[in-house]
Amino acid sequence: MECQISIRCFSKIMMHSLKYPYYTINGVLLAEKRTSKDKSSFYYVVDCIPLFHMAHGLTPCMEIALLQVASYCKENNLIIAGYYQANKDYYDSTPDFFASKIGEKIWENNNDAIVLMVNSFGINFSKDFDDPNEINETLHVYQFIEGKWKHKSNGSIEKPEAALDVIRDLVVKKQVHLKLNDFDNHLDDITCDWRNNAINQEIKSLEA
Amino acid sequence: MPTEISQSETDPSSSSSSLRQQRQHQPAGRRIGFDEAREILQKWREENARCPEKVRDLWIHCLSKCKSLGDERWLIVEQVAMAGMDLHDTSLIKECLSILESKFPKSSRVRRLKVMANVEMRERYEEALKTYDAMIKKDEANSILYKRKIAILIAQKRTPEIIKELSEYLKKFMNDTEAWLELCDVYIQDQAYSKAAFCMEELIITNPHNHLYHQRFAEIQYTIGTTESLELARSYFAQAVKLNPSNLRALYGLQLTAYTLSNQPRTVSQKKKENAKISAWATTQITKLYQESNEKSLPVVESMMANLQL
Amino acid sequence: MSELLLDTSIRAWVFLPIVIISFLFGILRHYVSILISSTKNIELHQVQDSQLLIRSRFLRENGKYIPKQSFLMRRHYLNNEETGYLKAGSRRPAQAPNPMSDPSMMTDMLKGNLTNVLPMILIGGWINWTFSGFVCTKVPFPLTLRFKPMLQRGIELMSLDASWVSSASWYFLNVFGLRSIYTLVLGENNAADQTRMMQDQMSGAAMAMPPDPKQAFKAEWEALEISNHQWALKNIENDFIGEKSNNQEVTPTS
Amino acid sequence: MEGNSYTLTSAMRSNMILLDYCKTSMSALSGFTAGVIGLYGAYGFIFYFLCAFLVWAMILIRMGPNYKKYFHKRITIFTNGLGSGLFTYVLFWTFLYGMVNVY
Repeated sequence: MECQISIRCFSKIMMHSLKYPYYTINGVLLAEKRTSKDKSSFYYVVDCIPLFHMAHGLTPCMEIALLQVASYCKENNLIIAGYYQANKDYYDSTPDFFASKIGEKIWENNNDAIVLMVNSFGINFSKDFDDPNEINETLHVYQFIEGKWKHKSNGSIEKPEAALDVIRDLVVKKQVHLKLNDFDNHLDDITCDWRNNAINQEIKSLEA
Repeated sequence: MPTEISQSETDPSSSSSSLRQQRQHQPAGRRIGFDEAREILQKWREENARCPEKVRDLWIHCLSKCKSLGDERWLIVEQVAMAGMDLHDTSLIKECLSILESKFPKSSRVRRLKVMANVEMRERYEEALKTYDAMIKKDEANSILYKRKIAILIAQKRTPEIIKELSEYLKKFMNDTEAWLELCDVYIQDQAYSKAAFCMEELIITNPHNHLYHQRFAEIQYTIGTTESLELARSYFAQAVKLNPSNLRALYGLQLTAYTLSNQPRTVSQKKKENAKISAWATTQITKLYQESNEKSLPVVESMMANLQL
Repeated sequence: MSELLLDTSIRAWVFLPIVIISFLFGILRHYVSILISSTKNIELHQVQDSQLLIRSRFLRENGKYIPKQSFLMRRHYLNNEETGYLKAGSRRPAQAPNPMSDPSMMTDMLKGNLTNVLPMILIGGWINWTFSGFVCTKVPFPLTLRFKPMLQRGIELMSLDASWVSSASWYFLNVFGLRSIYTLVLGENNAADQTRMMQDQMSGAAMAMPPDPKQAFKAEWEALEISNHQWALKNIENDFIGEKSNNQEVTPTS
Repeated sequence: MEGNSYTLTSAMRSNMILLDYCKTSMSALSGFTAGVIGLYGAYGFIFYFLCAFLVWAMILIRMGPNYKKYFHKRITIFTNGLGSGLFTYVLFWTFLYGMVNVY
């Protein structure tokens, strides 16, 4: 099954990992709800919710976050489409125990769910790429096959060139990534909103 | 004005409730004066904040030419050297190390920095370990050297060895909270939750007034998930809430734990009632907090709460 | 009030010089002591001992915040008869620090003497010799006769009021009184201290160890042995829901 | 602050050092004054404690109601270094008293 990641989702994941380069960060991927008749093998991830950068491996906050995201999804006609994580260790981009566990939990509700491992180590966004598809290599898609998460392919980002431009604009020029709020920020300071509406708007205007 | 000795969680300048300090962000695009730069760096040194780009900027733009720093200069240079290592900025590291070396030719602290820059950064870990071992032999009570060794093991992800070294280290330096915290993290990654809980207990003993320790302990107990540990988790979440009534994590935790406990099979109805009460109390507290400062998130929170009602 | 009138040249040639000499001398001594003081390596077992004692104290004071099981486990670890650390510590043969057997200790002692005691005696003696026999000043408060030998060193005059101060005593008064001025002038964490910190590592971990670790261990062992565990978090939730604690079985470990 | 705060030992130490500076300066200056105006006997000591109290009050006013941010207890600001300050005070008092009133 193909899965494509929107610019908005990708740039938010990147900003999250760049805001906390020394931590294991994670979040969930959101997709639009599909009717059961719709059997196309194409899977489009519209958005993501950045969740945590600390206390990796403990469940209570994760449960709360997932519950809240679930009710957010219900309101906006979205579903949780998967889970993403970027490990603390630069050389490691395989899902660890928790990634698999949380992935499984999501998979129980949505059999198309994927786990996306992110690793942007060594990629310099400020310089030009020979091949814009290179940024696809920052994402590794894992699918749940026969009780195990198996590496499927690199991610595929919708319009990689445009995505690159957006990230350059947001991260290199404006340093917006420092303003991205994840669920941890929200728990620390209740006024931080994990939906990041301002950033969503900004990405939208850049995309246009 | 004297320095503040206490950092409150409500203070926006230290809003992180992380147990460790994390990256600090200065508003960009503003000229920073000399004294201010110095103060910022000092603050980051004390908090162990890690924000190498800003340190480098401050150094290059404000402090590198300055001679009037007195003895603080050496500390700053060390800090900048560390930042340089974070950024793999070889010329910066070289500059800093040569300054330090000309001043303290025999210092073990400078030597350690050199090993970090020349051996560790090139990932020649075995060599670095050997060097540190040799240095430890000469200076047994130098805790930083042991920590470097452990850091190398962490970089190599040699979990069993990390645990072994850290325990050995903690036998020698029993009150090193940083090390207990690290060990706790390692155990959590290893899913050895009861051992992680032991580490957290140790931290609670050293500072029983830190609500974050209680909260983290409760989170670990919740993750273990047996009825007994859930009850412990509830108590410690409650303690965290008591110490800091606006600790959102602890409030959510309290609510979640009470909910889970009341849903346990074979619970006495009296206990069920009690848990329901606690859960309801936490819910009202959380709602109150949202009403006060983040009204627009309220609907989502409320619909989530509705799912968690009994 | 003062029936005695002093010659003003005493002020110019005795009184003031003593103040200036003792002040400058203190500063000189400070820098010399920095110059010759060696960076001291703390022994590992000292660090370990002091940390152990601190941890045990924490356990006694804050043990009520952890579950009973954990408290008992820790107490056992520190206190049990065979392998408990505190027990072992209090059984360890008391190693009286013998300065003769430890050359580094001897040099340290020597250096301490060199910078502190010796110069004091030397300068004191010199001042006593140079400015001997002068009545310098008068303390502005009445004193009993008992203070006479203290304040009027070098003058044996029975009839003199006790509040008059001789030159030698004036010097010692200066030595004591100027101590806190030095911290003001030289700074508490002045140049010397910070440089030393850079030279070796921060050894804040090694607190001052009591001279006899055996005694300290024994005292700590006893204190820990008799300490009870009262779980501080028992029925803590009831504070929120406003209920008197009547359900003991709710708390897991008690 | 409520319980939701923790203490930075380094900051506390630096506060104590600053306080020490204040105390020493205070005792030296008040000793100067007492000597110059020629206080004698008990008045001198009363003057010292008065000055110490004044400095204490001034620090408290400067800190305002949230003194707990800077020190644990209010009274330590007063008692800290009172004894060693007295030594300094007596020295300066005697010194100036001798300079002005004896000769």
